[in-house]
Amino acid sequence: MQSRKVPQPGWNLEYTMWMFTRLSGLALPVLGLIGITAALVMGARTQMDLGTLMRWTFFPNVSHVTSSNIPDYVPWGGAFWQIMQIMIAFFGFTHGFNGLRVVAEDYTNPGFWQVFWRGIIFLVWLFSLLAVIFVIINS
Amino acid sequence: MQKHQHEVIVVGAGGAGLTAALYASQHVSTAVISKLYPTRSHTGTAQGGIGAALGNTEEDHPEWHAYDTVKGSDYLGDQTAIEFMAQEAVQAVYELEHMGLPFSRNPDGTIAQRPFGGHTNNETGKPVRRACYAADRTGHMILQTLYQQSIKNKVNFFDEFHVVDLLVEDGKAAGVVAIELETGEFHIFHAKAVIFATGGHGRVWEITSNAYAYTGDGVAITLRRGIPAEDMEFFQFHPTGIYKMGILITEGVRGEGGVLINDKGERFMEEYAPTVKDLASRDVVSRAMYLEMKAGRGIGGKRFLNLDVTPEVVNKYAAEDGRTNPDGSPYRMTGEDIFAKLPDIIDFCETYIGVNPVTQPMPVQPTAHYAMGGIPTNMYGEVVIDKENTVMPGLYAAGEVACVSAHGANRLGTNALLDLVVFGKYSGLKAAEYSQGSSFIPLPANAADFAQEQFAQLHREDGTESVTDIANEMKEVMFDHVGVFRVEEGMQEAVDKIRALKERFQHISIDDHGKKFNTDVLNAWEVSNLLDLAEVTAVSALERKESRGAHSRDDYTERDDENWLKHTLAWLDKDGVRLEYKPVDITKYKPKARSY
Amino acid sequence: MTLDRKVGLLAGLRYKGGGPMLAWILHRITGLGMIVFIALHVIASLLGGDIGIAINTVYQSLYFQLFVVFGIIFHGVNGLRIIVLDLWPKFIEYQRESTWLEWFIILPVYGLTAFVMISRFLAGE
Amino acid sequence: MEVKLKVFRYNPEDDEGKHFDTFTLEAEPTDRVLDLLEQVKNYVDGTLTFRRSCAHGVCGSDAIRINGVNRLACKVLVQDLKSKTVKIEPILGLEVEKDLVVDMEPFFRHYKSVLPYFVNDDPPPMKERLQSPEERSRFDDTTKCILCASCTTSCPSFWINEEYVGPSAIVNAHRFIYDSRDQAAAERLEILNDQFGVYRCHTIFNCTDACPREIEVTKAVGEVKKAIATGRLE
Repeated sequence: MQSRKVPQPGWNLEYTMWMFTRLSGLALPVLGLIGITAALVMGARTQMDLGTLMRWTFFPNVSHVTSSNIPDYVPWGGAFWQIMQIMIAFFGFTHGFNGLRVVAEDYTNPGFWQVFWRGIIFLVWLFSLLAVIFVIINS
Repeated sequence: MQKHQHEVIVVGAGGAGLTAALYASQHVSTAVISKLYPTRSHTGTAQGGIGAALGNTEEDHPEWHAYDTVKGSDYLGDQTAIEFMAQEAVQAVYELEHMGLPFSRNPDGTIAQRPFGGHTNNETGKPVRRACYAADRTGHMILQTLYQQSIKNKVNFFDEFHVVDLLVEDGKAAGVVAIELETGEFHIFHAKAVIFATGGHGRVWEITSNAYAYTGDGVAITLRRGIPAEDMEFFQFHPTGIYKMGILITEGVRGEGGVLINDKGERFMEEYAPTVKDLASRDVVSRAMYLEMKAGRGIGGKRFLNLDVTPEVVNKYAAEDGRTNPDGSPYRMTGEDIFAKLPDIIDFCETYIGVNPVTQPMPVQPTAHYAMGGIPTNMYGEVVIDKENTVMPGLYAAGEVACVSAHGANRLGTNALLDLVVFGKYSGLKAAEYSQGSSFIPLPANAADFAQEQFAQLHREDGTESVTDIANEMKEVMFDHVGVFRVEEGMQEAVDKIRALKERFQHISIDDHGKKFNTDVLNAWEVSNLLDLAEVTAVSALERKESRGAHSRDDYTERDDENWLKHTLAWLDKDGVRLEYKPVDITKYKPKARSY
Repeated sequence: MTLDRKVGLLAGLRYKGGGPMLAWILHRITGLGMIVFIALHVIASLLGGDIGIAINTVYQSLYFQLFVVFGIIFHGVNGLRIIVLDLWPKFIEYQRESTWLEWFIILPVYGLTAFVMISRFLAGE
Repeated sequence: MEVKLKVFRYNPEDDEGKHFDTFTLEAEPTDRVLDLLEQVKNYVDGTLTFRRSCAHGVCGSDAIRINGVNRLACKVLVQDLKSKTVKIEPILGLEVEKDLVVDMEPFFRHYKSVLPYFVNDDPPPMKERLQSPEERSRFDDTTKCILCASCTTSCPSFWINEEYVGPSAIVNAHRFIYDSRDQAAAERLEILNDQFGVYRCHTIFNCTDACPREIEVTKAVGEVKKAIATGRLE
């Protein structure tokens, strides 16, 4: 049977975030996999304990290398890793805070409280993201 | 007391009620009052198909359909109405399709059709594919589709309002009285035209395929208002209900090649209907089953037979019959085919009796199924109140509650759904037309008194009799003595018993005296309806001294056209049932002996 | 008077929804858990000093870590299951099997990780 | 065999409030739970109130919670129950009117909100509109819905927010969206592409388990989500 085309409904927050949640959900493990593979290649296999490796995987920040036995931080602190960190932070935080929004909106109807919670969550999301980017750029 | 005013009031939201409402609402303000949510109506349980001579897979003509219906009715059906129904059938099915009804389809995209009992090619006498179906859920699809269209057309619904009385002023229908279940309050619905589409009364019998809600409210209400009931002795027993439970196994099972088998492993229908065998009309099959069981050939000597639709059996007998597909290839079924065509039947059997019809036979027995009789109407749904067919202004009836009579003494399978949409449509149109040319008749202030008195009586606190016991005793005596086979003494016993039960009913005791959702008192009121209908049925049956269609007597085994080719009209007076008779409308199909 | 439609948390949890409903509940709890964990981490590294160290001790404790690891593994695997089912709705027929399958992945992975973590903790690393 | 029936009771007209009554009954293994309720109503306590009509799972009147899950009382047999104590409660998330009877109005309101009817404004042909068996079977599953509310009232998203259209409404939208003869798929997708449309579905699957007609409810919702996302009806 042939598939039929239908005009797609217009943009809205729910649709966008639904798609984003799924795509970021896929992206996060992929990014993590890149992080862990690269770390192992760069010497983590012999120089890092499991906890540090995990920290690097989920957030490849050079500060996470300081507690390991790796002598040369330089390859761990480049622009590539900073972009990786920002991407992970962006996907992760947005995914997470959107999840929080979804939970909140399961319970609320359009009106003051929904706007209130959306506002709070948006502000916290924005603040956290900026804070993390600040940390990344300064480390 | 709340009052509502609509030009047309439809009582009942099954197939007939919704069709009537759809057509009436195109012209005038229409409201549907139903004691159930519309999609709970009993139309939804119809399975096999709706008959219409579309001729999608083989040659067929409305004239053949009309003749089969006349023959099926054992020549008691009114032939002008039958010809009208068969002619209208084709358009009715196309209209349903245009409303979105999801019929099963042939490979070329047309509506699929299957054979059904009593539908034949008039030239060869062989079964013809005339039943348009949607798997084995045709009634469900019709009900859903009509409800959907009612929503689209913004029909007014009063769901869970139980109509308990018809208001008559100056010999004209002027509205109804209903109880709102949620509050227990009486409401008066003032109307120019009232359409009754309340369905049948199978709950009079012990083993029945009918819903709990099928308590004959419509006929009981009109009887109490002095309107007669027609042909009440003709009540169809469907051959194949699940043993002991009565849940319907569609005739479509036999249409797809299933056969009835007795304890000796014989396909006994070969003997009773040599040409169409298992696809004879329902009265013939039920009677044959009764005779088999009476002769001790029920399975294990018990009162049931096997309905076998396993592929081996279907293919064996299809080969014996030389049955072919439309393209001429031999007819063969696989387990998957059966599953695709009868999914709900398989589900019922697995759920309730732990039998998988694809691999095992189903235990079946005849089950009370369909009221051929009811409120007398003409073919436009107008209620006629005497033997001269005088129309009662403003009152209409359609569906199982009505007796047009298109089904005569025995309804053919698939004609019930057809009846709903054809006569539902015309009663809706006629009611709208009538109400456009008339004005509201003023109602007296005490319009609800008659209904309120009945309920005050039920609520009396000094009774001792159990409603359940009375209902059960009625069901038992009716099933035993006014069932598939009937004799003088048994029916007399039933009449006496019902009268005694009605007397006892005057002293019932109910538990619930509250107002909100008082289903206890409403059930009791429904039992009072059933008792009235049981009495009318038993008396009508007792008087008819012949065997015709669903009315088979052991003491008068032959059809007697000389004395009994006539419709019974029964009035329920204070001192019992009064009977009169009116002639059958015969056009071109002269009565002759019936064989299948 | 009708009874309020409100379904309390307990009434909801008493509904016997089976594996997929449990997966949904855990997905929520683990998701919220990770937000808390990361929030603590970020706050700690922003604040630094004594409070930072205090927070660090909490989330670096073995017990907390055991929860976090479970949360990450469960949320990740269950999330992938949801994504697969969303992208290919035809697999939804096998939703029951999919919840079984995910536990077959989660339990060994988590068991192994937890074993490593506990044994290292006991070895005093 | 002996069965203990623990039934939720609430009568707005007495002072007892909500509570449970226990009835000990003699039952056949092949009895339906509905038969047990009828037995109580007919012989023990006529005030027990519940809806029922066809009694074989086609009309959808008697959706209740049996031992903690939504079922039709007429489709569960005594022999299928794991314990001989049966707990009967009204379905969740709708106001209880009396005993097991709930207010169905919000349920039907949501149903009506998704254009649950066939739309095709082209003049119809003289005969039927053609549709191949494959096109017909594409939406067969969702035509089976009997509007019993078992799915919608098993959904935690519906419990916590009455505004969610619920699985049943989406199933009925699906039935028309995937019907090759229908022309209003885009409008329905627009309606469901909403905070209270498909996005309150968190694939919890209670609905699929609860459906007495064995409709793949969550799958239907998933297909609608995908249709919104891709603009394709496959």
